[in-house]
Amino acid sequence: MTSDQPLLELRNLSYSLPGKNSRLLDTVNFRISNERIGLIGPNGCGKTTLFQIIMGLLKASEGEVLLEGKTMTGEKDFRMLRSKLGFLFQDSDDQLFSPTVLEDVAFGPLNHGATPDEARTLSIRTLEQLGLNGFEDRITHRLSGGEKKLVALATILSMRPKLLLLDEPSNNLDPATRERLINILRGLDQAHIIISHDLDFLASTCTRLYTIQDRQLIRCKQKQVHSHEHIHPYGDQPHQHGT
Amino acid sequence: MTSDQPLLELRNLSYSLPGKNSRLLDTVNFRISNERIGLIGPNGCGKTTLFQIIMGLLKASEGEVLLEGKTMTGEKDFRMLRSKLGFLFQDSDDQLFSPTVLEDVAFGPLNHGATPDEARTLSIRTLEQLGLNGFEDRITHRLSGGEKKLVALATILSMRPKLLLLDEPSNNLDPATRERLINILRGLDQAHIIISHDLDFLASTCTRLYTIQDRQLIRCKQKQVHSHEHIHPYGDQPHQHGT
Amino acid sequence: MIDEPFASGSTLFHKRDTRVKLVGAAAISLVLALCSSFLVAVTGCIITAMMLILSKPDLKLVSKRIIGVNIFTFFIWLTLPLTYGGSETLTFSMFNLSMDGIRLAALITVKTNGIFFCILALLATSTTASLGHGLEKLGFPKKLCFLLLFSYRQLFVINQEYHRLLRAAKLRGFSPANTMHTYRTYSHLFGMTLVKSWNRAERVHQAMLLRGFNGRLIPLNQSPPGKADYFFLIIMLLISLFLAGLSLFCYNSL
Amino acid sequence: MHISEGILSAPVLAGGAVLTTLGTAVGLKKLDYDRIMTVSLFSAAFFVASLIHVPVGPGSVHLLLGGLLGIILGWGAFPAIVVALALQTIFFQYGGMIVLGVNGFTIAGPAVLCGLIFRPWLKGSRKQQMIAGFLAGFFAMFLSALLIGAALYLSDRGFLRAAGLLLVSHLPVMIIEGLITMFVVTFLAKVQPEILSLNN
Ligand SMILES: Nc1ncnc2c1ncn2[C@@H]1O[C@H](COP(=O)(O)OP(=O)(O)OP(=O)(O)O)[C@@H](O)[C@H]1O
Ligand SMILES: Nc1ncnc2c1ncn2[C@@H]1O[C@H](COP(=O)(O)OP(=O)(O)OP(=O)(O)O)[C@@H](O)[C@H]1O
Ligand SMILES: [Mg+2]
Ligand SMILES: [Mg+2]
Repeated sequence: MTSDQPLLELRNLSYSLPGKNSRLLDTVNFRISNERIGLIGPNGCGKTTLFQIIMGLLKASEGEVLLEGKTMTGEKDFRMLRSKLGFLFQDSDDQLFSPTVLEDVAFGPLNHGATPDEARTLSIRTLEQLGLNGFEDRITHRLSGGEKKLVALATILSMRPKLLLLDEPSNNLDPATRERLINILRGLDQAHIIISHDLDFLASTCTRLYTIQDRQLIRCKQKQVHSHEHIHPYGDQPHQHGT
Repeated sequence: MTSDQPLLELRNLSYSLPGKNSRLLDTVNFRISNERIGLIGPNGCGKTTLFQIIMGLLKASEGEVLLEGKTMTGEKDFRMLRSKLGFLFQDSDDQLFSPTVLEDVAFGPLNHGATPDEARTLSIRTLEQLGLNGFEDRITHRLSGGEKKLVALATILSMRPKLLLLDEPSNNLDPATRERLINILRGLDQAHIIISHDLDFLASTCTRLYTIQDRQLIRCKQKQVHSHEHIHPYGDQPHQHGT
Repeated sequence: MIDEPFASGSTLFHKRDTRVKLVGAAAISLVLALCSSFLVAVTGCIITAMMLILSKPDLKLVSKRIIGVNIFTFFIWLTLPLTYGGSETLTFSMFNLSMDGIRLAALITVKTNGIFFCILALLATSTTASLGHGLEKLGFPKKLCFLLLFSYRQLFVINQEYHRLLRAAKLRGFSPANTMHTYRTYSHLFGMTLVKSWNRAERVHQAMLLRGFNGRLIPLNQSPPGKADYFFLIIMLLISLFLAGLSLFCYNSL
Repeated sequence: MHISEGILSAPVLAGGAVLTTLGTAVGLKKLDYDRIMTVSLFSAAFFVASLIHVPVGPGSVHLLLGGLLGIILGWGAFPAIVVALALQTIFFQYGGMIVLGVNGFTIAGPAVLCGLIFRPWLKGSRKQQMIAGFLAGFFAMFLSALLIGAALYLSDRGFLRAAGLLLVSHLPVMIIEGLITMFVVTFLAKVQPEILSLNN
């Protein structure tokens, strides 16, 4: 692997929703090696769709996904890709399907050939890394929303991915868990792409921002000072401005 | 009903989460007659919980809910209250369950004793009022997120409520639908309370703002100019600041 | 709500390996289910009741569950004395009650409740998750065990989804009655729950694919049963043997 | 509709266990791992349905919806129902371990049979779909009650009249099952026909 070969590359990627003519994504080009990237954009602009295409869950109408310089073609390629990229879903209930936490975290390593003992050790270590000591035998469905999110992250980290794709990880987290997640993400070695509407969260965890505009993935200008000024009270309450 | 009797009143309302000692809401007092009120506050502060208490879905640990001066005590009282207050859920998927739009919108009137013909006429009129002409026979489940939100609003408006409780109605709406919703809300006669993180949305649809602070419902000082200034790009993208 | 209220605790029943408890429960249930003498049924029932007490359950909950379990027994008490027939009868004003019917209903009641106590003491003291794994280790088909474990995990999600929809219907003035509207509404609520389950299944399957699932489910190892577990198993088997022996003795002396 | 533990005779219990084992084996064999999540979720949904009270006359009944599951899952309904029954035993102690064989067969057997018989009708008009739904719901329940009666009768001839009473008293429930199955089937056909595999 030459040094200028990105970990992941998208080349002229286009995607149309099934049954629609207009494109959701149009000739997207993108590369990432070890950056920490934030992805922001209005609802329905295709952020989640982009992640699904990268993971091979949706098929691009045109263009290519390249991992370490190699074009992914069939299901077999994507299976290999999936062992190197971790995708955190928007809804943790979709991602956690085993009855206990340990089984869920060990599921990935087991499928990738770890022995049950290795998988167990690796999973316990991953849980500890996220401050989830003693969670092994907890029943998944009884966890709180924030705990579920962290366990879902553990199920991905236990596969030792090289790149993380996180879909709105800070959604519906209480302030304390959100803070904890920020610290965890800052402490990880992996590159990541984070979809979020929460700019402060992105500012604390990413070094570059992208957005989807006019069906294109666009790099945002860096460090552009921006200020809202509006007549409203309790401006220190967290809030959001519409488009 | 004397003129100084509010439509809805909360008296010394307190609420603790089941199994926890600390209170989420503590001696909340509030009255509304025909105002348009916005409610803002950080995630998990108890906004949705407050709505659920008002609708009798959760039971307050202490205090009273009064409708038109009458204290609501049993399930029977709250059933009456529910015919006068409309509650729009945060997630429209939890609210819509009929196969077609018309059936969903007609469901409330039918339960309240309208004949099928009356219910149909009323529902079609409500749909027209929201600009959803021709949506009658669409399959609810297959609507887009924004359309679902508007239909969910229609299912409530068709019951001719006196007060609307809207839980994050502008969430996950694309800009055009959001604009349309603002116009719809401005055109309605009813009083309403809107939970939102989107201050611009609240500014366009409400005349007063409240927040939950230190477990209390507090009126925000009016028209307090506030400005954020942060170093981040694409500040014109919709975004949200965490707590 | 669905819950596992008896599974948390730290009595000797909670601490035992689920495999051992499954085998013990099956053995005792089998002997009790097949016995036909009052002596055995009552002895068994007393033993299982003592087991239940040792597992320190919430007695209020137990009494609630007893009602549920005895609905069928209630039906039998309602019908058998009147319909069973036989030569001996007990005449109550206008009714002729069959003595055989009453005897059978009483026997069934003792047996049903004895087995209920046994299940409560042995199975309800484990979480469903560990029971599923126990079954797998005991050689039940893997697919079936995973089906059990996955259903168990999804149960709560689906139940919640259904109840959120039901709540929406109630907020719009729905109150159940004997009408077509009611049946249609329940169908729509449940139909929508099925639709959501189906779509969720797709997403969960994707989640499995993303973690390298390729059509083979690999279980994690469980620690093997310890000495105390084997000792416990022997006691359970001895109880079953004792009851079986008593059963044979009663049968022969008839 | 469960038979509780401690009522049936040894041959009947053994027969039920054998039949359920066979049915489950066939169901599992036809079930590949790609569909295991779908079947799991429907098994869970079947469990949830059994908690739904629907008013009938002055009282209320629990739904069973075996016919519906048979229509949707075919042979897959067999393991799905057995699993749901096992979960009920664990959660509520309804039924039991030994009688699970009989309970499994009395519910899953008719479910699969009705599914196989009425499923082809769903390809027809809306009216045919409604009729197929009603009949599947009605007959699955009817056959279940019949099998339960048979299990009782075979265990002890003295149960004959009680079994008859059981069958008759469940007639209204069968009609409700039929109606609900009918409405759910038409709902699915309209909203997400893929579930009934009507689209491929
Ligand atoms: N299965 C589908 N069938 C048809 N349209 C779909 C489907 N899934 C998504 N869409 C549409 O595709 C568009 C992009 O969806 P996507 O989920 O990628 O948006 P997003 O940027 O992630 O939005 P959000 O911020 O709300 O998560 C949306 O307009 C959505 O309505
Ligand atoms: N069923 C529950 N059991 C335990 N805790 C709960 C439950 N439902 C909500 N909570 C907790 O209650 C608190 C208040 O929740 P609520 O949904 O009212 O917040 P909110 O202000 O609406 O937040 P958001 O802006 O995220 O919608 C949260 O901390 C939440 O975690
Ligand atoms: Mg998304
Ligand atoms: Mg809320």
